[in-house]
Amino acid sequence: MAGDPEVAAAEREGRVRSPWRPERARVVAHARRGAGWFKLTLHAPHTAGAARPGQFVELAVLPAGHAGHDPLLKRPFSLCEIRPSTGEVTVVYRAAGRGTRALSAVPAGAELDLLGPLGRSFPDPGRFVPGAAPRLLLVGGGIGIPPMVAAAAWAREAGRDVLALVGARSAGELAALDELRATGVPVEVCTDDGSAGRRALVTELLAGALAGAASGGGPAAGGGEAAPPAEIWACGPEPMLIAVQRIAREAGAPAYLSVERPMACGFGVCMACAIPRAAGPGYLHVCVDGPVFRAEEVRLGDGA
Amino acid sequence: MAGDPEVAAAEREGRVRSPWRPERARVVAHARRGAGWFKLTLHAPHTAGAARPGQFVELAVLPAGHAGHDPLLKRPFSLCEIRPSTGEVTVVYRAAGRGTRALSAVPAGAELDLLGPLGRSFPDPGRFVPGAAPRLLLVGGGIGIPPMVAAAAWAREAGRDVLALVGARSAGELAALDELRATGVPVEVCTDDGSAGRRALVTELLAGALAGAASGGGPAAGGGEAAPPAEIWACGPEPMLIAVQRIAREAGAPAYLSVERPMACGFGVCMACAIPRAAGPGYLHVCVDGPVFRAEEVRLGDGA
Amino acid sequence: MTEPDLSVDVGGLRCRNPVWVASGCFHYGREFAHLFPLSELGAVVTKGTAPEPWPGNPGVRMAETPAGMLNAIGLENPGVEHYLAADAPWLRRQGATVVVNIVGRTVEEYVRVAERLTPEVADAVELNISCPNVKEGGLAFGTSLRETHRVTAAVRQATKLPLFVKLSPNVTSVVDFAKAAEDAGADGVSLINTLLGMAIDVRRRRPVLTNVFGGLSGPAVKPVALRMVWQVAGAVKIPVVGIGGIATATDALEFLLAGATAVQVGTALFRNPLAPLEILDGIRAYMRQNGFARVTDLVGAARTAETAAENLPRIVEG
Amino acid sequence: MTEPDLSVDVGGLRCRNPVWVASGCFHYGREFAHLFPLSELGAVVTKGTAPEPWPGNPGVRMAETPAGMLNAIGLENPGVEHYLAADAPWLRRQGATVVVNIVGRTVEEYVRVAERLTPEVADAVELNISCPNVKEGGLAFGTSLRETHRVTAAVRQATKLPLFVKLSPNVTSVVDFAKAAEDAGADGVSLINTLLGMAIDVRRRRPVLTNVFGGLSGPAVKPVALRMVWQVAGAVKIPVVGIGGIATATDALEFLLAGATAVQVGTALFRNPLAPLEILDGIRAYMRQNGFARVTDLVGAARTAETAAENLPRIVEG
Ligand SMILES: Cc1cc2nc3c(=O)[nH]c(=O)nc-3n(C[C@H](O)[C@H](O)[C@H](O)COP(=O)(O)OP(=O)(O)OC[C@H]3O[C@@H](n4cnc5c(N)ncnc54)[C@H](O)[C@@H]3O)c2cc1C
Ligand SMILES: Cc1cc2nc3c(=O)[nH]c(=O)nc-3n(C[C@H](O)[C@H](O)[C@H](O)COP(=O)(O)OP(=O)(O)OC[C@H]3O[C@@H](n4cnc5c(N)ncnc54)[C@H](O)[C@@H]3O)c2cc1C
Ligand SMILES: Cc1cc2nc3c(=O)[nH]c(=O)nc-3n(C[C@H](O)[C@H](O)[C@H](O)COP(=O)(O)O)c2cc1C
Ligand SMILES: Cc1cc2nc3c(=O)[nH]c(=O)nc-3n(C[C@H](O)[C@H](O)[C@H](O)COP(=O)(O)O)c2cc1C
Ligand code: FES
Ligand code: FES
Repeated sequence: MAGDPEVAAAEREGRVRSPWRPERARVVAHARRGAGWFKLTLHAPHTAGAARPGQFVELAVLPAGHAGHDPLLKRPFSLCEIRPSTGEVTVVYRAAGRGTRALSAVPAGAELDLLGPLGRSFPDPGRFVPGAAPRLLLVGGGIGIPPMVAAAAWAREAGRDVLALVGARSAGELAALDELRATGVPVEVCTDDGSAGRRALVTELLAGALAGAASGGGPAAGGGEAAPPAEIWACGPEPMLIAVQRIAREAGAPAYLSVERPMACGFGVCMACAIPRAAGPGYLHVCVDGPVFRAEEVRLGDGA
Repeated sequence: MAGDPEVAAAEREGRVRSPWRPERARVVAHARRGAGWFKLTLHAPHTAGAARPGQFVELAVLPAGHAGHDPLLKRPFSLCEIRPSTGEVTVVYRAAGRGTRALSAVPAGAELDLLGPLGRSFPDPGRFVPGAAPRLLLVGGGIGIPPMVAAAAWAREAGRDVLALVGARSAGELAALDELRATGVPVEVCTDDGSAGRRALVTELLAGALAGAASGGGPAAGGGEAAPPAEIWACGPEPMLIAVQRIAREAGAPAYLSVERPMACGFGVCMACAIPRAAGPGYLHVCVDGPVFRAEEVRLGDGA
Repeated sequence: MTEPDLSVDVGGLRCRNPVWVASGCFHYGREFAHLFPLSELGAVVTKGTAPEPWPGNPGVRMAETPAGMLNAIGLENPGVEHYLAADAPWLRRQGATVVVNIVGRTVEEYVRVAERLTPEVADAVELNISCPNVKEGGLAFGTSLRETHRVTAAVRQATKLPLFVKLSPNVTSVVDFAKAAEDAGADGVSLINTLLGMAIDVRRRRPVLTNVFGGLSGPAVKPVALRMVWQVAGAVKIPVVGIGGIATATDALEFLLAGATAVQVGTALFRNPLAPLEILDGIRAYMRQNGFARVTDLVGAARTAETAAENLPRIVEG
Repeated sequence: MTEPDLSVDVGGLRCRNPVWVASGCFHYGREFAHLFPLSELGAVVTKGTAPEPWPGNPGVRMAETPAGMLNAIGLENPGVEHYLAADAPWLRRQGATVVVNIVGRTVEEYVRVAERLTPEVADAVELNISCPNVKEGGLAFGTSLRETHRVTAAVRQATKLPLFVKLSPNVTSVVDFAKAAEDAGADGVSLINTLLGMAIDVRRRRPVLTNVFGGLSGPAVKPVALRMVWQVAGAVKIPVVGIGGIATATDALEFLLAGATAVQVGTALFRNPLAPLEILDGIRAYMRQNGFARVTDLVGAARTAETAAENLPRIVEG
């Protein structure tokens, strides 16, 4: 809501909203890629032109003109790649339930209605005075890796020192890892079962990277405050985000978390996507106040 | 029901039922053909092997494995062509409502669940003593033409003298006319607007053919009863069937009508497809007692 | 792991498993017998059966709706004498567990059917109280607490078989009706019957169904059915049989976890006549994966202290 | 043919057309204003608004169901003072016709909101009686005839604006509730609010919604909503506003033909924010094709002598 401290903070940090609108997207390519995850390339010029990394689309799971009402609702998906020049965006998703299974049957050439781009982006990576930007650690878990692809490309373009840390249960579930590598940022990989990269949790990689940063030191910050060891952007399952929240707090590192909640509308009218404010009573709303929140803003693990 | 006079008559005339079962059919070909009608070729070996002309299938309108429940029910479609050797059947349908519109989006290669073959067939064209069979007039209106394709092939094979009379509002709505001609039976065509064949109603063609038969005479029947001028098999919109019923009665020609009623199951358990008995109280059921009825059995035009 | 134990005792009716087929969606079973042995089902519930044959309603009896369907069949059925002569012996030969769904327009008619149902021809009785009560002006028995109690008590007197009362969802408090049935001696309640609905043909500008109104069934009604099963299972001591929109094993499990001891598959049979068997397979697989040895251990397993009525927020909708 | 006349007078509220947007599905309209002028809608119905801000329910508030959805938002709203300060002036600048949906936990709370709604800030009031009545033990106002009458009469005293009472479908006889509202001075009734339902997460073996129960909306409920609108339109003299599962022009036409003077589009907005405009286009096209000059001529056009209650067969379902 206007006047909220969260909104003011978000605007200051360049966590922007974009003018969304309904758009009929053409499916340019659609393929199963890993263990149960799919990559979907959409020609959606408005969204491609207006979107910032961290934002999402609400995507129909039945092709445009389909007569059925089931599954009923659009589904939210974070943008993986954003290509204003070709008018294309990609999303990467896991066939998890009825909605995404229906989506996975939509062939290339079909049209899908979407709303986009929605929500608040990651903070502007270029918002720091030159030389004063902390190192940026991107943390992605499983199907939370894809939004890090757009994020990595954006941060690199802004000249940031970026390291991506990604993990999943096993190699096949490292969604969009190739795309992440293609951005040129260094990537550290781990899996629960050791089938790719280190056998570790991605939060252990994060703790390690922060420890390294603390001893190695971040860029010298002008002024009295101690420079943060790093800035963290994270997306992944909620237990991972809770761990990141804790690790970041302990390390004194500013962290931005991309959060999921069940959504009906995706654009701020239904109030389904409430997430408790960390301080004080009441709720923020993931679709308009997020999905990217500063770690201190929200109380995770409320069961939603 | 067993013991019914209708059942006895049907069995005597070779209006058979077949052992139906659920079958997962592959879509071999699927194309829009005329003004809003489509031809669908299915690989469905059980149905292709067991079906007789006049029978139908209950066909899912969403591909197998689709997660949605809407449209919910299968739809009944009469068989247009039956090819036991290749295990294929075809159905021809008009994209009329939500169900058939959803169906029209299913691509070749997809799988569709069906139940088949269902219902009672046309009577066995070979049931007469040699030389005693009356001329067979096939009457098809619009989307009622396709079942006449299988019927024509069957009757020709049985050595019957067949004439097909088909009509529609305009040329583009003469569904499966090419397929009908390909059976080799002579075909007379009419349309409401004169865009193909005579500008007439198909029931006028029927009256004309019966008048010709009455003067030219049918094959001499042994015994005292006058030989019927012809036998009639008809499928088309209900007003057409009502006219056929009247014309046949007046001409003393036995007629078999393929009738439609909204169906939920298609195999005799839900009682949705009731049609009033012509004589006496109570109902017959189109999915198991029909869809092909002897004209005297049913009261048409009851609003269903 | 050993084969999971699917058997259930539902108000004195012992069933191989908890998956039944619903009244009006299986007729008397003959149409399915070439697809699978009827004895593989938990129970067969017959079409609603009256003392005499009923012809059913004229005109259009069916309309599809989003994820559901409306029916106004009007309880077309061949009557109990036909059942006794033709269907009962046949069903017995199939080894099916048979619940006869009974209908009537007066209490006396219900009783007449119930009296004809000996243990030789039926394993249990299901009382369909959605019928119009002609003596009370045509309102359904199932929307009046007093009439629900009265017809249940009368049929209870007339039969020693396990007696299930099938509740209408078209009421403010289904729990009150379940309690009335329990109080009148029912051994169990089955719910839900169909929700009253309608559809209009905008082209012809008249109701699609000749009867104007019809009963809504299918996946569309599942959330309402599940809610009612949850409410009733928390309020009565007799077992609950869950019905309404069950098409998959997941649907059936939702009802069991809510507190139903058995479930019935109705409309889904039209789309997929093998649905009950696929549901059974799915339940078995779920039990193996989650370490349940007995299906009865699933019954009500989603009910916890936090979900008890007194611990819930008050504002439900909106 | 000249442009069809879509204007309607609904209980004294003059609207450009009969297509409104439903409470809780449009918030206070800001999120739509960049897509189309709000003045193109028949009316905007606001989110349910209380005397004070309400936080809404904790946990999972939404679950999708077949062709529908469950919500247990818990009426999160910023309160009437916020409405007056921020939303009302903005809505006025948009030229929107505004119906404020009001909620409360006591009759006094409803009255407090209604008293704040002058003609400067609202064109009409819609009373949402699905709220739990804390003084009566938490049962919704809308499932008690007495409480429905009481709260309606009290709000009637408190406002001169056109007053609509929004009825709950979770009752045995919605007609009785419509009559109670009419009797207590309502200018119209809107129906339906959501059907009470639930869903269970079989993986976690617990209800999907933290609140256990939620309100079912969307195409799944359309047949029930349409039936209730048909029943009520035949029983009261005040206009009926039809709500429930309206997603297309055909859906809207069904409600108008059943007897609704206006309709509200709710859940469909989530899938398609432009749905109301597409529905309007479709209604216009239908009127042209079928030779209707005034949309009011469509209202109730499917009601004929044959479909009158007394001429219907008695056995509806099964
Ligand atoms: C902002 C945002 C971004 C997302 N980005 C991605 C992404 O890039 N890739 C991806 O695979 N998934 C993403 N998700 C989750 C995705 O939207 C699907 O909802 C989830 O995969 C469930 O799949 P389904 O619809 O097939 O499940 P269903 O069983 O059909 O879903 C049932 C209902 O529950 C809701 N639901 C279930 N799980 C979730 C969840 N985790 N988050 C939100 N709602 C849920 C669904 O929206 C739906 O309404 C995102 C969610 C949000 C909120
Ligand atoms: C035995 C039989 C054979 C048929 N053969 C053919 C065929 O070969 N080609 C063809 O195009 N159509 C045929 N039909 C009609 C077809 O089944 C579709 O129901 C009809 O085209 C309606 O289309 P829909 O499902 O898209 O309409 P929807 O609007 O989706 O249908 C709504 C509901 O009404 C029912 N319904 C609507 N119209 C009819 C109708 N005319 N007959 C029966 N039910 C109806 C549908 O089954 C459905 O349940 C046949 C019907 C029957 C009973
Ligand atoms: C076509 C049809 C006929 C029905 N006939 C009966 C009946 O005779 N007796 C009865 O108690 N219920 C009858 N029902 C209700 C079902 O048994 C069941 O309660 C309802 O359809 C909800 O379950 P479902 O959604 O699985 O179909 C009938 C339902 C349908 C669809
Ligand atoms: C998310 C959501 C929130 C709602 N909030 C309200 C509300 O605040 N007040 C109210 O009267 N109805 C509320 N409703 C009910 C709708 O206004 C409407 O009556 C109902 O959803 C049925 O219509 P639909 O199927 O078109 O959505 C809400 C519905 C939904 C889905
Ligand atoms: S999803 Fe509707 S308000 Fe966020
Ligand atoms: S369609 Fe079910 S009995 Fe004929």
